[in-house]
Amino acid sequence: MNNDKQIAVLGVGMHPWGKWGRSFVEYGIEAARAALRDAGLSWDDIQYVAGADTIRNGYPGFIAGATFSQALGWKGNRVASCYAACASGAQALNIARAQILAGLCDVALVVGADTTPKGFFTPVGGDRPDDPDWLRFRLLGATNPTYFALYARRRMELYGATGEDFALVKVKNAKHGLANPNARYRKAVSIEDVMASPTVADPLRLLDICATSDGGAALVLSSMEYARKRDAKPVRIAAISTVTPTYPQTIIEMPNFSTDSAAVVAPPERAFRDAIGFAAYEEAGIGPDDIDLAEVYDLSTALELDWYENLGLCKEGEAERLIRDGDTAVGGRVPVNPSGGLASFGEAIPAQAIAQVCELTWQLRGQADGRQVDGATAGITVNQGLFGHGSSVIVSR
Amino acid sequence: MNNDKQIAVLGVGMHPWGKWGRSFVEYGIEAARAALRDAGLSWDDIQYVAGADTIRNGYPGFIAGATFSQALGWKGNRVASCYAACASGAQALNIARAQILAGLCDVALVVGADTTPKGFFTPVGGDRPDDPDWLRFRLLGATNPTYFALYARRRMELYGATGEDFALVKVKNAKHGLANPNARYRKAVSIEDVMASPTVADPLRLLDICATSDGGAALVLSSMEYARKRDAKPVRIAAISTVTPTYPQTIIEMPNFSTDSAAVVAPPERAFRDAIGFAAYEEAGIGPDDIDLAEVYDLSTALELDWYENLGLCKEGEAERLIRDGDTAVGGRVPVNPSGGLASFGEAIPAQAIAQVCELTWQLRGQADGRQVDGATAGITVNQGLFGHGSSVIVSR
Amino acid sequence: MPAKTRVPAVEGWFTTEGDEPALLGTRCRSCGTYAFPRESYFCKNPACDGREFDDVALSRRGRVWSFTNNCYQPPPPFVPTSDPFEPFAIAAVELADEQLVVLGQMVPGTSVDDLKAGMDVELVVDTLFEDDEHEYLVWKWRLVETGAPA
Amino acid sequence: MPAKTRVPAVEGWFTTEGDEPALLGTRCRSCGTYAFPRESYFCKNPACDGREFDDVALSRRGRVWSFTNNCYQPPPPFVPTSDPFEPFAIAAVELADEQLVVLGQMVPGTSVDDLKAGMDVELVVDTLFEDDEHEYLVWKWRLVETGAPA
Ligand SMILES: [Zn+2]
Ligand SMILES: [Zn+2]
Repeated sequence: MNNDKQIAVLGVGMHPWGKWGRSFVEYGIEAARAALRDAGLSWDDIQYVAGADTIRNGYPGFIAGATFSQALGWKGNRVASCYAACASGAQALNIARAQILAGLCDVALVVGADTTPKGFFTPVGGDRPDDPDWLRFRLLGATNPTYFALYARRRMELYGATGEDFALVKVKNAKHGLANPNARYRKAVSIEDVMASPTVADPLRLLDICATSDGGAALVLSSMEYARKRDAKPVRIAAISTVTPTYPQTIIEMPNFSTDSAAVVAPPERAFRDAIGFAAYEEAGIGPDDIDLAEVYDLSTALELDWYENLGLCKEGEAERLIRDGDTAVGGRVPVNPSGGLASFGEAIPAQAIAQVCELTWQLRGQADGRQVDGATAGITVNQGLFGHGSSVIVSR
Repeated sequence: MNNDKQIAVLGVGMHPWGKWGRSFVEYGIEAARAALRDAGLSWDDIQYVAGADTIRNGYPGFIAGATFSQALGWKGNRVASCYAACASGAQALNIARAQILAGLCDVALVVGADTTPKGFFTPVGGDRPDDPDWLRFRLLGATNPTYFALYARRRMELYGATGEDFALVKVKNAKHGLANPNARYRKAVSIEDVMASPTVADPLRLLDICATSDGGAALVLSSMEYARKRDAKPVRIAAISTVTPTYPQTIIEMPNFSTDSAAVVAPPERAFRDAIGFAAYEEAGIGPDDIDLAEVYDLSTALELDWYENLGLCKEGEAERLIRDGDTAVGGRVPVNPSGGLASFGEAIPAQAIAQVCELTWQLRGQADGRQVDGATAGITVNQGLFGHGSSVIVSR
Repeated sequence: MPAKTRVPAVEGWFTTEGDEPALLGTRCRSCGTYAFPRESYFCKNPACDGREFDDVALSRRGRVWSFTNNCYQPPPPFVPTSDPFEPFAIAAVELADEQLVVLGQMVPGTSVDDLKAGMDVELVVDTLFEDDEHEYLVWKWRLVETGAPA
Repeated sequence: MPAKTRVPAVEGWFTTEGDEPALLGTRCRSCGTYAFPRESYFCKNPACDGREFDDVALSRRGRVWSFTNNCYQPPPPFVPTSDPFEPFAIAAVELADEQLVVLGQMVPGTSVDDLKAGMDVELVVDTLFEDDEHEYLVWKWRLVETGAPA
């Protein structure tokens, strides 16, 4: 591993996911205080706050770093507020990491929280016919599940995936989430339950698709030097990938109408989703074989299968075999989404990539009661935000 | 100076300010290409892009770093997109600096650009009675100039400032801007012109208050090691302050209805605006006496006078003497806003703090034709964004 | 014509009944710090973890810290009350006990020419705007008559 | 009842006249790369500084890359055309010459059960929704009849 690029995770915390109907600020602050307690530190010890923004909660959401700082009490600390759709949390983490590695601060707090509307995500308000995110609803009626369904159907056409394979992902994640006190849904689900739920965007059914949730997650980070005074073997952030695509992007991506053209410029060596994890492995100096568990962005059950391949946990076309064989369940070869994943949480956009790191931290410390991956020493998260935001974090101990 | 915390400015560029009615993306890309040309580098050399967001231009504005990267051509580079109101540009610069100092990249691009609506800035859309930025319009009719006027009147009441003193600031900045090819207004203004313009928010007149503009600005930054291979004495970023206030904040701030209470906790040693520059001086290891010139955020003429004192260019209550004596004009003791300032540019929110650094770079290189501050070796910028965002950058050579 | 219903333009920011209207703030039960508008989440004092607050009526009198006239019609959600627009004054007022500054419109008829920093003002409730059925109320500041002969 | 005016639901994205409607894209004058929707700012090829583009009609035929049925009514700005909502199919279609994939609704009557990856489709112009005066048009994909006996 590249030891000079590592930082420590001193504390992690969440506000449970759900539909609480309160302000995102409350979720963020409760998560932050939980992370501070976990770290054994107080607000006074924090020098830098990186907030992951929410764009559906007015001005306070655009300046999350300042909003959380003011709610904790103005004390002159420096802040940043960033946005990268579903990758916002990883961006905030990356911004805080660089401040620490640069020696500009010793201890930083990263917070993301959201209050979400019900139902499908819709484009932000107003009549905006220049915005692809508006036009895709108008001209195509293409919702987020539409795109997830195109990928799912592609797996069926190419690799013979079935609706039951997808359902197996839900069954596994629901089982993992049973033991997670921060999960929104804590209920066992059977293949029959999934198959009996109404089809949203064929072949995906209601139980194949993640809900939208309220929630908050926070991390207290420090330099390795600071951490080692408190803990001889702290959990470390070994890599953060925030790469963008390489032209031409030949897989259709939400919310676009088309891919780039490969007629003049040849496609890159690695497609975008493969490149996200690759950059993280490269930065950490390890490979897929060194990974004990993964938290991947299961916006749909089928998408989780794609991520297995994108992360190199198996070869292309083999993901169905992994889920069928139980390789990615807790107790299997490389457990995926031991937290229960988005399937058990629902998505709280700016909090989600941070929550993935919380789970890996608990796992590497051996604190994931009821869902513990035994002896885990390295885990990876992966995720992708609209408009070209890669997000992958490697956590090790 | 703290030499281990410095980075180099390899190139600067702008799209001229104005009301062009085109997409902010175009302004940003033209500024970025100008900065690349200035640096003698190509897009291929850039490893990291930090974008300063605009929140009034749909989804692409929320993810400025990705939007600019895609427009320049996806090539896998890492990005960040941040927002901090008027301080967004300094935040983007700070984020990029840390990536370089941390050794996570060698060369970064910082871009901010905006397409602005006409007239007063209004709160973002929808009926949002929980948002102070909405309520101040509803309950008080308090526009941005209302707050500027409260500060201006306070100077009149405390220090005997006059409308003519404020007008002198406009006269000076208009004169400076005459020679700036990127300025929107390039027209000499007399005291009589200012005094004859209609009162907007007493005591401030139309010519005391900055307009809103379209514009774009960009910086190409690198590690000192990378820069020294190309230039023995590059322009350097010596400090960036992005501090927040310390409780209780006892000066009324836009868009609030009230200050914090000082009844229980005593006010901090330095009020927020004094603390912004102080943190920059401290980081750079220099003081106000070492400063040859300043770019300050003259949202109103009177506010420029406040900044003289906040930056320690004079004692409290002495700013009127400085402007009357010509100390802050080019040729004077410590020229302020040699670019022409917001008075000549109008404000393009995410670009403005970056534009301040562009001007200091040209000045320190001796390239500020027609407005050059002779022999300048160190300059400071200062600025403040809504909701507690300090912004001050020290540039030296 | 029946009288219009008088309703506050914002809920819970000020009292509307009685001779002595007042702004409604909060006081932290842990550290005693004041806040206006009312705090319902977290105490803003960084040294305090308080989440419980008592409602308190703020001082009805204060001193002018600064002031201005709004000479142009603000954009929505401001609701204009006259056409053409008539300028109105806004003051920032220091409350001595709470040691905070609160903004408010001055009552109609008071302009910047009548004001100086340090003058005593008191809080009144007045009409902000009206629609067909309602009169929307807001707090405003009024100069305290000093009793000196005119 | 007079015929409604037929107008495109979005300007400049496709041709509406003639027997052979087509999507309108651009081709970069510097590097020749295609783009859909039309590029008007900057060529997306990172190796190219091009800012000038020729309009081009894209291939009218392509092959299905993937597909889905939308079974729930999408939120606005989608305009529903029936109550209750009727599911419709969307396909991602590969154009061989341009080497890009374009989304489009399938014409009414085609469902996922009719589709397989690799099938040939062609572009038609059809009604997206209507109001009292206008019929708003959009491009859709239609399966190419193979001529095989039914
Ligand atoms: Zn308290
Ligand atoms: Zn080209």
